[in-house]
Amino acid sequence: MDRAAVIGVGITKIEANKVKETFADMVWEAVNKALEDAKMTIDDIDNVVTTSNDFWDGRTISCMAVGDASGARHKNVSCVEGDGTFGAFYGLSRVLSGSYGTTLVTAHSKGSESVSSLITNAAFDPIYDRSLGMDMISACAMQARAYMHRTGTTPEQMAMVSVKNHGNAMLNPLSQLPMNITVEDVLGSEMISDPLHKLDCSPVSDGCCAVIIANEKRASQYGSLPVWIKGVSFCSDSYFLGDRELSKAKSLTQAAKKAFSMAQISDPLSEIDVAEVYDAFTYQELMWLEAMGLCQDGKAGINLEKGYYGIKGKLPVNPSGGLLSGHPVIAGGLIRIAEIVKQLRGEAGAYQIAGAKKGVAHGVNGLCGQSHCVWILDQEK
Amino acid sequence: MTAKENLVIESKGSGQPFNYAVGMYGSKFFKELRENRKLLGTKCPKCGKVYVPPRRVCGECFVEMTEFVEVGPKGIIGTFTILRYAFIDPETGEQKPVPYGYGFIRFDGADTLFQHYISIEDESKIKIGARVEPVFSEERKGNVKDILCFKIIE
Amino acid sequence: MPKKRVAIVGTGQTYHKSHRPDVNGQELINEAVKRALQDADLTIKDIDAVVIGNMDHFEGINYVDCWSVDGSGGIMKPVIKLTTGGTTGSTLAIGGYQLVASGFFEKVLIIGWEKNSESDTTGAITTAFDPVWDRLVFAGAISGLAAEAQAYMAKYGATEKDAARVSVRDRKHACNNPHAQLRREITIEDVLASPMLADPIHLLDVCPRTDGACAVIMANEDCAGKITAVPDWIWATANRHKYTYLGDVNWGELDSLAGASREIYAKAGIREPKKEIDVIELYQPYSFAGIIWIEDLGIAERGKGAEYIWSGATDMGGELPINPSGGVIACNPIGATGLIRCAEAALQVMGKAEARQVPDVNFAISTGFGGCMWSDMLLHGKRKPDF
Amino acid sequence: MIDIFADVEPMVFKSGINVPYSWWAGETAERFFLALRDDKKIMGTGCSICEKVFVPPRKVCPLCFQENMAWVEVSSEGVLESFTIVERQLASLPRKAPVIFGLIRLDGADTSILHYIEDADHTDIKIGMRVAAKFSDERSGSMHDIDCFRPVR
Repeated sequence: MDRAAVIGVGITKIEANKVKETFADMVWEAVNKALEDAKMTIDDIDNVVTTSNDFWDGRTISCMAVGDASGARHKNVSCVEGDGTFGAFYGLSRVLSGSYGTTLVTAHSKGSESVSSLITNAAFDPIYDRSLGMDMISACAMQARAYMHRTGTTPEQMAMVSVKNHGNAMLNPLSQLPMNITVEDVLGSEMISDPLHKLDCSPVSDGCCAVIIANEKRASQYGSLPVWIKGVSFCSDSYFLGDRELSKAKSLTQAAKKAFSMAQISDPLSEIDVAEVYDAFTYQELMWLEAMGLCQDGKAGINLEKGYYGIKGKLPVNPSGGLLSGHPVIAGGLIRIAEIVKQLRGEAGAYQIAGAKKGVAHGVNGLCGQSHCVWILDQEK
Repeated sequence: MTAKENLVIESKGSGQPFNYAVGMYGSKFFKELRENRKLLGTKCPKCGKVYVPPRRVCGECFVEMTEFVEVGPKGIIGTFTILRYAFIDPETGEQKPVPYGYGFIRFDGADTLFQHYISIEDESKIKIGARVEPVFSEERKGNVKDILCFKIIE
Repeated sequence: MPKKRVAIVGTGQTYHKSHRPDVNGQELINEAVKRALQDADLTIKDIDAVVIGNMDHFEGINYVDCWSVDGSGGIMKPVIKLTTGGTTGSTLAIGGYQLVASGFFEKVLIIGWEKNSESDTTGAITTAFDPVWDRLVFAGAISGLAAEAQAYMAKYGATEKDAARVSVRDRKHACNNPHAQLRREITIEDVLASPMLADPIHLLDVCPRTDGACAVIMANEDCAGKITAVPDWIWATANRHKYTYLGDVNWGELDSLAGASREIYAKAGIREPKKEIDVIELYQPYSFAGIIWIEDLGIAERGKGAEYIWSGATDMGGELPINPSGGVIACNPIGATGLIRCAEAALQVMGKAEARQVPDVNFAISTGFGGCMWSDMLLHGKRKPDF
Repeated sequence: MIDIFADVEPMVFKSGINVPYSWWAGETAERFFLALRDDKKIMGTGCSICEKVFVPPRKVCPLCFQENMAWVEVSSEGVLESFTIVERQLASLPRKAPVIFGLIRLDGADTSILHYIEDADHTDIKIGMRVAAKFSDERSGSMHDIDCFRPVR
């Protein structure tokens, strides 16, 4: 892979209901933040990739709403439907292909506008499964059950993920749900779909993220500190839940392997300083860490108990507070990239990981982590 | 084995409800419409274009607009059609009543076009450039239906 | 210069019908994929990544990239979804180009599909527009196109008869294409006598409703020549998705196509498109576009589109045949439609277009149209690009 | 936001997308549903290359891309691979909570199907337990021709 870098990031505050703002308003804010961060103007942007989802937005051709706000009127522009990490992958491709020197990537979602249970129910096969009435929470609860059964991970360990991430969010002014909570609070919260309590689940959120990617030549032209993209890969598992080994994330393992090998990282655990992973539910943080090879299979819960994943731990995971503290779907993964960029630049404020040089960001598409995208970012070229 | 039936699975009206944020620009527009029957656009500080519906960003200049200007209520037909085919209104899931006049209205003082119904009482009068005015609803709720339609004048 | 030059090495289409009750969506996709693999003499194991797209609300399936893997062959492969409305198919082609050109993947499978029979097409498209401002009155693609036709007619005096000539051309061309849905010739009188849908558009001025899928395989320059003797090289891609609001549109001209085509001509050094381009597969969802948009492409002078059409120049055997496949008026599985244009242009360059082959094609153009009067465009060439 | 909106309350437009859908089952799913409806049989298709039996059936093996999959009847009994007890009345649920969803690997199949688990004591239900299909009395050719799965006692 030729060299390319993230040279600007912008994240809106993540909130339960941005009732005053349209999609375009959120995108306008995030894009301007990213441009400012990169010390660029819109004229320095060669092309645009927006990321959105027609179901979540309640609008076919959902990208239409944000064309003006992303400055795309006279530029080449495209739209990825899926998590923002996939949008960023396409944005990166458009730079590495030689077609453009810089790509502006946006991802937005307003969970407040829809009924998320119905939106995610629509991801089930309409012929066989949909009318049974499952949604993302009930499907993931089934995955959590299978994962716990296979690995012996306990409800308490899962709850600790919630405690850690909501606690980290106390340090992140953009986060929606900063909370000082205990394992008992999590286990005592409403049981939504056994074994997932309310505090095992990420909230419904509104938010937007914008990221600017540049080729090697343009990366250092504007005065911001480039964070280099060293490896990136994505992979999809089978669709039907019953076709997969649900307690394992096979496609994540493959994507991570490829991304680490592109980055010439042979021992991720010792080389990665910080991880932002897609913790839509507590068990997922543990399961994804194992699948990515950042932890021995089945041991993430125990490691968490030992404090490995805290801000001061061996491998800080989701120091920003993660998705459990604010989960604008679609933007979720792009925010993970932006947070790692902030860490590697030393600009993460109160949740800065001291000396972070290499980081991994991760995004998910589909039910129960069918498809994953893994990004390896590095302070050094 | 039974013969082929071309079996169909129906969605049985399981729709998706949405609470679409109107945004502050739109909310201001609808407030004026509801309370004062006035129509507002936003003016770009750079190119001077007046946009209706009002919005935050001038797509042409990529700048934020903060100046509201009153437009119309009279205007001209920028372009139009008369809808004659049956289709399902996605909001209700029911057939939409046709025919209806579909107009792109350029309010006096505006640079863009505003989509709404045009009355088709006399189809022969519906032409590009024809002057129109809005017919306001007596009971206004603060949405686009506070205008019932546009009718040809002069 | 791209990191890797890119060529189309295989294409596959399903047979297209108003409805396909015999297969579900995944199975429909699979038909196109298998045909493309067969055409390129590859197996699914040779494919490095899958790019797929459609318009969600036509079939009501969320996360189609994930759902479709049973048919697309995307299991344990990178799969990405692009969607931009009517331009989806051409957006997918541009996406496939970028993924290969970037060096990330050697061979990419690109899939566009739609089962328009599973919902009300107009009802579903209506949701493409702003819920607060536009949905009250918007009535699907035809309503916007009618507004364009009215504006053009008022400005340049074209007639419904002029437009009908375009329908007659495309429906005649479609008779040569086994993949076209509507393969029966029509006359100008037929068009004018067909029911008025939205003034001035008659039933026979517009595209039908179609179930179908198209798959295209793109490969980089290291392997394209080994896969097929005559690859279709992608010379340039461009798009303009200018507008966010339909009311902002400069009605009567498709300035998005003008913008995209000028970018392409500049990239490839094309000065006289009419002479240098040998065939165009135009995403032309209704007949009037056949007049208006060739002006935006710089093929005919402003206001002279109809004259150029009547001259026969765009018919098979003419100076610049347009839509040898029969185009969108004869077949329109929306998410696939733009990619079918791309595949058909590739067939022309590769010399595999059989009864609809235009002789000696060196350069072909395929376009996409959709969204808020948006355009995509690709330039295809027989020669490997020298830049 | 700027004070030009000082006197403006943010509005929300309540609407929705209510486009009706009719999904063609296609010949493969149709055969599966008709066997359920007419014969209370659960059918799968088997791949001659990877030798996997897929339930629900596939027209083409998604792994090998092999057509001409062979129809095989699988048992209406199987093993519970995973489950969840949904306590909250989620908007997607057509039945009254609590509802138990299970992933069931039927004997003779290599993949699992989703369905309801009923008549199971919430504290006894376990991964690995055997369950059997209870067919609906009125069957119309859909997944609901199976009413639920129940523990085999």
